[in-house]
Amino acid sequence: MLIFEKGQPGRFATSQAPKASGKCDDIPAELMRKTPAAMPEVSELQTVRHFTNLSRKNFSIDTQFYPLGSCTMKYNPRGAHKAASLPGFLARHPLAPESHSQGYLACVYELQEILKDVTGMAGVSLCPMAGAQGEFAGVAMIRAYHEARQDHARSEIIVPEAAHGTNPATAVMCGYKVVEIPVRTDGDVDLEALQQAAGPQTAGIMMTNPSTCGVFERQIEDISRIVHEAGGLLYYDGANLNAILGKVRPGDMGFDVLHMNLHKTFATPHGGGGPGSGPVAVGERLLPYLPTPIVGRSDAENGSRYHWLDQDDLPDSIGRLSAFMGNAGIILRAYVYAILLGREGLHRVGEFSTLNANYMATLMQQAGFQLAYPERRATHEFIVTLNKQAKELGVTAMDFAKRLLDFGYHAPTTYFPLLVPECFLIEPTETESIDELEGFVEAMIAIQKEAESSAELVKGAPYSQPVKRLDDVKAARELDVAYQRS
Amino acid sequence: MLIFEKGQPGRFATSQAPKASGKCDDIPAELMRKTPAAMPEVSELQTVRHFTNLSRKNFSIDTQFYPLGSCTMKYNPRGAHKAASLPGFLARHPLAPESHSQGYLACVYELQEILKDVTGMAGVSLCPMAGAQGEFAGVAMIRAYHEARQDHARSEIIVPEAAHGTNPATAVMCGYKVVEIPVRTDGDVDLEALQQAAGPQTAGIMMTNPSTCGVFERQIEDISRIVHEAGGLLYYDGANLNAILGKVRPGDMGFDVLHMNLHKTFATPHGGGGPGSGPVAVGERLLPYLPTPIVGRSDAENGSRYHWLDQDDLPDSIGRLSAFMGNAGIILRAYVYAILLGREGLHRVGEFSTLNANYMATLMQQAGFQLAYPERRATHEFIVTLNKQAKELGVTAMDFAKRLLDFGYHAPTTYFPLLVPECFLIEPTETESIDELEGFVEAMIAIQKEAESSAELVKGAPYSQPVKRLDDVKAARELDVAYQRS
Amino acid sequence: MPFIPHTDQDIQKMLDVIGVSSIDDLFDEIPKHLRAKSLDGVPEGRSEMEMMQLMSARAQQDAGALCFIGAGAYEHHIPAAVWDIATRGEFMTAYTPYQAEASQGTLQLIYEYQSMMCQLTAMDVSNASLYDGASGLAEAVLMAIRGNRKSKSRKILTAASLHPLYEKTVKSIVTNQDIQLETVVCGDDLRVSQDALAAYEGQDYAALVIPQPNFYGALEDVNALTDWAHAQGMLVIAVVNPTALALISPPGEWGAQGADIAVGEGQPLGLPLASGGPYFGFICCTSKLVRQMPGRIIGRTLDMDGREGFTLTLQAREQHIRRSKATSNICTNQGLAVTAATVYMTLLGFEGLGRVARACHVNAKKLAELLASIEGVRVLSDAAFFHEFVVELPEKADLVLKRMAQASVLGGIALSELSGQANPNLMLVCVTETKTDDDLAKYRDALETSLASKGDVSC
Amino acid sequence: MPFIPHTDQDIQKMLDVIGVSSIDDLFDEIPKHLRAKSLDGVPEGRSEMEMMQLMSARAQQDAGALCFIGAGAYEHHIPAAVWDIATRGEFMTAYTPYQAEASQGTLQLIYEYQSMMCQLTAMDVSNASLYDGASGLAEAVLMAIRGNRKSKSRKILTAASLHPLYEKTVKSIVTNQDIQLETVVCGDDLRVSQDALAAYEGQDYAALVIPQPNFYGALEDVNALTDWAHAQGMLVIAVVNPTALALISPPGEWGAQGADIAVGEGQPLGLPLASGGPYFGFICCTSKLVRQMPGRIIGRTLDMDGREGFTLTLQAREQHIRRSKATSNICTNQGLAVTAATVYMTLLGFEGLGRVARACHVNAKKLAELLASIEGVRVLSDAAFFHEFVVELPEKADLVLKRMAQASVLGGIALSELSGQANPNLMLVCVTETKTDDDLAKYRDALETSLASKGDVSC
Ligand SMILES: Cc1ncc(COP(=O)(O)O)c(C=O)c1O
Ligand SMILES: Cc1ncc(COP(=O)(O)O)c(C=O)c1O
Repeated sequence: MLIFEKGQPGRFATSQAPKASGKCDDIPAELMRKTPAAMPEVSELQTVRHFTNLSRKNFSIDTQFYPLGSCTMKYNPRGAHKAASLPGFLARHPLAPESHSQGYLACVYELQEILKDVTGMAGVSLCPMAGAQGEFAGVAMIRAYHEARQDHARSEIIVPEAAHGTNPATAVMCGYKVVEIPVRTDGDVDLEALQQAAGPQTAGIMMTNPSTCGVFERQIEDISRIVHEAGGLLYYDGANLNAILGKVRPGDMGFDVLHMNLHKTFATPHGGGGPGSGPVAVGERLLPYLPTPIVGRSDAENGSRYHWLDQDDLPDSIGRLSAFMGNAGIILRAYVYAILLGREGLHRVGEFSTLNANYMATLMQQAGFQLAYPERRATHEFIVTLNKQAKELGVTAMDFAKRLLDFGYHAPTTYFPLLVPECFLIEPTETESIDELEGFVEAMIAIQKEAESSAELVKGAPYSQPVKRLDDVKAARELDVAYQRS
Repeated sequence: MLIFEKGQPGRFATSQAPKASGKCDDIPAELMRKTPAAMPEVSELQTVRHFTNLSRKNFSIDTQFYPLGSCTMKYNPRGAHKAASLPGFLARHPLAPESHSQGYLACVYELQEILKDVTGMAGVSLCPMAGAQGEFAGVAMIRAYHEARQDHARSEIIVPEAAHGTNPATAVMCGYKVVEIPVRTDGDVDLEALQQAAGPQTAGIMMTNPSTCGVFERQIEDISRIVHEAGGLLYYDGANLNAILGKVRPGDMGFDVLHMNLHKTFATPHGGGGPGSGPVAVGERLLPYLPTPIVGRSDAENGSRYHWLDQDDLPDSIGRLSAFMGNAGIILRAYVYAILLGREGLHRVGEFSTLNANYMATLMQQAGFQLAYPERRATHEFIVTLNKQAKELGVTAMDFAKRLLDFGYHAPTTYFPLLVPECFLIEPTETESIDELEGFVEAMIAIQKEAESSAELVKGAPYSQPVKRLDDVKAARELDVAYQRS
Repeated sequence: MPFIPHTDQDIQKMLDVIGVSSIDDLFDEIPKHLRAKSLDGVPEGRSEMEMMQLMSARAQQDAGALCFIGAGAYEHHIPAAVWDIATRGEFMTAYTPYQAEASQGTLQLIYEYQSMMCQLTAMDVSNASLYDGASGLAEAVLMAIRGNRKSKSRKILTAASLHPLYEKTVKSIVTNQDIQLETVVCGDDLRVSQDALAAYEGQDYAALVIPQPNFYGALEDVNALTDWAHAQGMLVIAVVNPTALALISPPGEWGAQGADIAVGEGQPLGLPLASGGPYFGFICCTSKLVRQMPGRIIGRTLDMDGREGFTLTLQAREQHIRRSKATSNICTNQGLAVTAATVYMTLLGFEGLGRVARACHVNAKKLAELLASIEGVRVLSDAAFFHEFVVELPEKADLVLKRMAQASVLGGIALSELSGQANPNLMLVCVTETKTDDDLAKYRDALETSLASKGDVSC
Repeated sequence: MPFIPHTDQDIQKMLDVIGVSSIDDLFDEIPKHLRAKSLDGVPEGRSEMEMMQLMSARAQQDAGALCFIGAGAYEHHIPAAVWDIATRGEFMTAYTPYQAEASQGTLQLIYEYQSMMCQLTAMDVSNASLYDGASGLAEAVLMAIRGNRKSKSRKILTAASLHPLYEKTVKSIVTNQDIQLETVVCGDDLRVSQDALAAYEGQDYAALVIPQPNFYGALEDVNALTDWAHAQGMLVIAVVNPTALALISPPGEWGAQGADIAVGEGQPLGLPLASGGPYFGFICCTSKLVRQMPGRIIGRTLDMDGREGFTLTLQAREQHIRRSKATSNICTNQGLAVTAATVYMTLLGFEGLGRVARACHVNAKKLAELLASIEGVRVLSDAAFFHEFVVELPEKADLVLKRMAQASVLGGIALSELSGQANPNLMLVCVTETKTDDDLAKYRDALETSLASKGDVSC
């Protein structure tokens, strides 16, 4: 039942509003609201009960193993949430004077420094509010760089076909044409195709490494050479940084600019879809273009002071990406995560996420599942293709995914990357224990058996959720996206 | 699966402990622990996931209507929890000097004053940590009073048979003999029996009003007279204060001493079994005996200051009931609740809890259910007897209770009070809306139909819970009360 | 190892199964010389206790002042229930509801959120959120460019009374697609000048951007502006404060036809100031424009048994399906902030929101009157305002504000710092329902004292 | 109406159905003259916002000092996850698990709690909690009186090193049943004097109460004491600090047979100091005594389908079944506190608890050494101590402590204030793992300064 269908006219949580106060008759009548909005009319208890019960209809990291590939659904330390929720942080106005901001600014500054070190880059801006906005900032900086050099002919961004959808979408938002290049059957980029695609029209290439195929792009140095020789820059989509954190640095691989998904690699909760944070890091060449504001430090006798660096300080900046400074609270959480792990802990992130993925991949393979890149090492994630099951048993990746829910596991990412048919992109993350990994594989084996003996059972799944499979076609055709009070 | 059965030897949430630190070899070896305790060995994520999932197996006010009679399961304002959890309150040591306690002491003092006014009594001590400890304090004060007057012959406490089990148990803990007197079929106490029971051996009577029969004891003034004439004192079990809050005051009814259940009437969460808080309030006669510590105020030019009153200030006090001062955090929550509602809001508690109960009682009666006291007004709760259903259909109150769970309602209190067979004691509380009340009655009607057409269905309930009916006999016979690592 | 559960036995077992002798072997596809050295720039790990000690001290540094700054982020009372619920693990640690059946909680909540935003703005459709108000406006501009069938223009007209940081943000984002913003100047009443507007009569712009209340807190004559724009074939993009909408006319009812797109900053709906985020941008539009909408949209549908349920819909607008042809590149949005806002709006209802709005307005008027009584201080509020107003001081606003800050009153912002305002003596002040009469008196005192003690401050 | 959802229509409909014309009619069985007047002693209602403003100010008044007070309540790091989980609505707003099938969460948790406490104390059985450590000891005394088959005595022997507030609490509770406490004095090492004990040889007492660590922080020779008591036919009641049990010998392993009952304050296991509560009392015993156990006990059993489940068991000990013959009157216990403690113990495990205990001990020793280096200050720690120790000052402890408090260091408690200690110059100091080396240095400085600036303080 919708919250709108509960309650009675006139009901609301009276404790939460000021008592009816003075007149507002100084506002001209024609600017006043005439028709009341048909908002919910419920009590505080009804509100709490409704949303508590709604929450119970969700899978989440806190309740289930959630191996959603490319999403890094790892444990979100509760301490990070607590620290970021300290009253002093919550009450700080984004435009508060620097005299009343030193605590917050210190955290921001230090996170900038940590991210520089972790990525091997020269500068960082924490402004972007998610990965996609980080991509936008990165490609906009590439554009600004070329334009500053009067290199106006560069109109294309190269993107491997395995790329996440945000990559091509971003290139277009920055005014570029997208040129897709194929990926070979071993998961690495087709170098010849790249060589052909690269040229004086090339502004740059957007890559993920490890790629969304779950393998490390071994030719990264060649790619770097080819694109740089063509005069383009290399953009690193850091969504998969978890795989290599502390092991390889994008800057050392030759990338000129990258974004990180703090909500993935730095373990801030995904919140049912967000918020995230997508800082960008750049090499020397792109330093002048970083989005603002950034935090600077000046060291004086009586200690360090932190201050904002704005458009005045960075006149060539691509500018602002939000009214204030991005998702400050997520930045705090990421900072806390980084200082909890420290240099020795960050190293282990890449190691153990890789160990977990390779262990699972091995178990899956031993159980007879087909890996998409069986001859390759898994990185922090790996791909299983259920193409055989789909063809021979009529049981698709979608069916396996839904049936997994009945076994208490969230499904991996399905049907992405697009180039592998009937695929599962499985990312266990380093915070899951061996017990969970084995439990998941056992569930897959059990479902495989069901698929062989009673395919219909699997195709009808899930059975244990609040609803059965939903009619997506109806949802799109008979669009119902807002409740209408009748 | 038990938390002990998850995990692996050596695993724990490393972020939560100090790094391994210095030696402790100054402690004699024979005092050191030799065998490690077999505690859980899990990660932080496993801990969070285990207990989050455990919580999801509970019914609660936040998720369901929970009309447990005599328990006042009403909405627990989240604001009260937030205020009591302010860092300044959480960090205060119970023995902190008064210079660092004025904020906390002010709240305690003001709650004492509010409770005095609400009960019509002369003094309050917030020490008792639950209703039963409040009863203990109250009866101990009665005893102290008689002893101070050298009235040593008084060895009995009178208790109506409808009384809560804590009443007779408390009397015994205070060294008294319990004399039970019957309740008439109209729910009021049998006055003649009382007259006979009362005498020079009577220390006092313990009463709940409204009684646990869900009716207001109309003869309260006669009872007061009879007991007082016999030289006894009147103890008011305030567990049902919610019914009359702001409408009738125990002090005005003739009671000499009472306890309140702050976790009920003052809406602090019940926490799966506690903590509660059971302050005692007394008339003039018992003032010297209040348990310590209490908070006093001294008014000076530069404002009021609050201070502790301890055994030194109250030499005849029955003493301490806990190492410090009771459940401080619950006291804060109750204080917040009281100031949120204020004088106008406290009045309404009694009114609307009574309105809700009477509405439900009427609906139930109209639907053909048998009220235990059909000729009486319901108070904040009322009793339905399912004796007919038990006899004619073989479907007991227990069966109805279990089946209600399948309908998404927590069962009312069952089989209490003991004098009404197959009874449901139903207390909706004032914070539930008409929608919930009607939904519950509809569920009862539906179950009644099931009982008539397919009794076995009802007797097999519940079906929707994590477990079916549990074997209590086995639990007691083959006692398994702690996990043994095998 | 913090948050990594592996015991030595676990590791050995896993390596054995994989068939390698060390974890490092798993990285053997990576060229050796690319391997990272130790991360010297990162401090040593801390326990949660040590971390909390550090963070508490930092948070304490910034705490304690009375804040009258608004300018796009507003201090409101946030009911305790709001974040208690939003931070339940099931909401906080889930992700985008890709598996609808296992995400009905999030999905239904967003559907309810969309419904509430449609009600509040009187528009037909809402999405599931954008990053913030400013970037939301950029998306609205892109929508308008794509969606205005009558115009091929890549130009947008905006009021000079638009929040300057919104204008900057929109520019950083849309100029990459060769879209230009032009600005209609304001009159002395700090609202769009009708005269200036007349100059644009008959020109081709895709849309007119109307802020309400505007950056200076003043209420624009939205009906006239909307009708004017529609007459020119422009779409109307309303930039609104959601709290104010419980009091003043919603975009869907502006002028004869209503605005076409409504966007704004969702922060006032239950989100803490929190240094600027996470907030969320809301965006609503007419049904006509739904296919131009960026970001996620939740639809109501039925399951195989005919039971009601919720799912992502119209995904063909989105990057994960349409890639380079998507309406936007947005993927992760501001889900948890929306969760909080939905609980907030539910608790308050329309009546409660209206009370908040009226209390803000009444409080702001009170302070304006108090300040006007100080010699040399002038309140520039010819037009009606909501909860913010502009004050002219007898000296430079930034200096006055610095002195007030030393007395723990953050009195507002100096307009010259944020916007191109030439007059350095102007400041923008905000008052919400959180301020008591004592607080207002304290403000007045601090200002008076600050004005009395002329002279610079160091900091 | 705060928290009351009734609209006027709701009320009218309900009154119509009931058949009365006003709510007041529902109170017509109550004699008119008994009706309450208005509650003048209660302030007017506040909104949640106003309430939070008041309470924040009050909380702030008490905040900010560095605290070295122990004496039964100990500051430890509490992992953020502990209360995040414990305050989930499903735990916090449920009640006693009377409907087992709908309360498996609480029930399994308590079973796990019982198991952990049995492990930690090395005892057989634990209940689901008592109010606090002190009242828990009173229940233990009553258990011992009932449970000692060899003795008919209503007397109990306790160590003078027992926490004085525990002794007082026990007395308030058990003397009503004509039970007497007698005290064995301490030696110079602040532990039970073996000589004094010898005097009780051969006398009839139901039990001996042994605190470990004792009130002064010192470690008693528990093995010898236990064996002695058992030889006399007394039961042994251990009063223990649960944190310490990760380091020192658990009651179940004291002497040849182990203690019979172990009780203590659960607060160190994840509960904030919070002005003294809610905390919880834990109580464990040997299987022999299980039927004397007060309060709830959860048992593991099977359901109709043979699935494992949890339920209240041995209820025939409890007041709601046995009424006047119950083992105690306890009903509501400290459920939520136990929930938090269970999460705490799970996170730390035995290894983590041990590290906490060792860090406390090491820190305490450090401070003791620092203080011993101040002239005129003497640390009275002949015996090994855990994380508390007694210091003799060159002047009255309460004055010194007041001066330290003014410098925001709460340095401990003056022994003369709490116990009958005749020497007014003694204070009891506690150091836990929460204190950094800086904190310890700050303590030393504050003490030194305080001693230097003799003279009274007003407050
Ligand atoms: C490979 C890849 N790139 C980019 C993104 C976009 O990041 P965000 O969702 O934070 O915008 C994602 C995340 O979904 C991703 O997996
Ligand atoms: C009538 C009555 N009296 C006394 C009590 C005991 O209160 P508590 O559980 O707080 O000890 C209760 C509560 O269960 C009760 O309902």
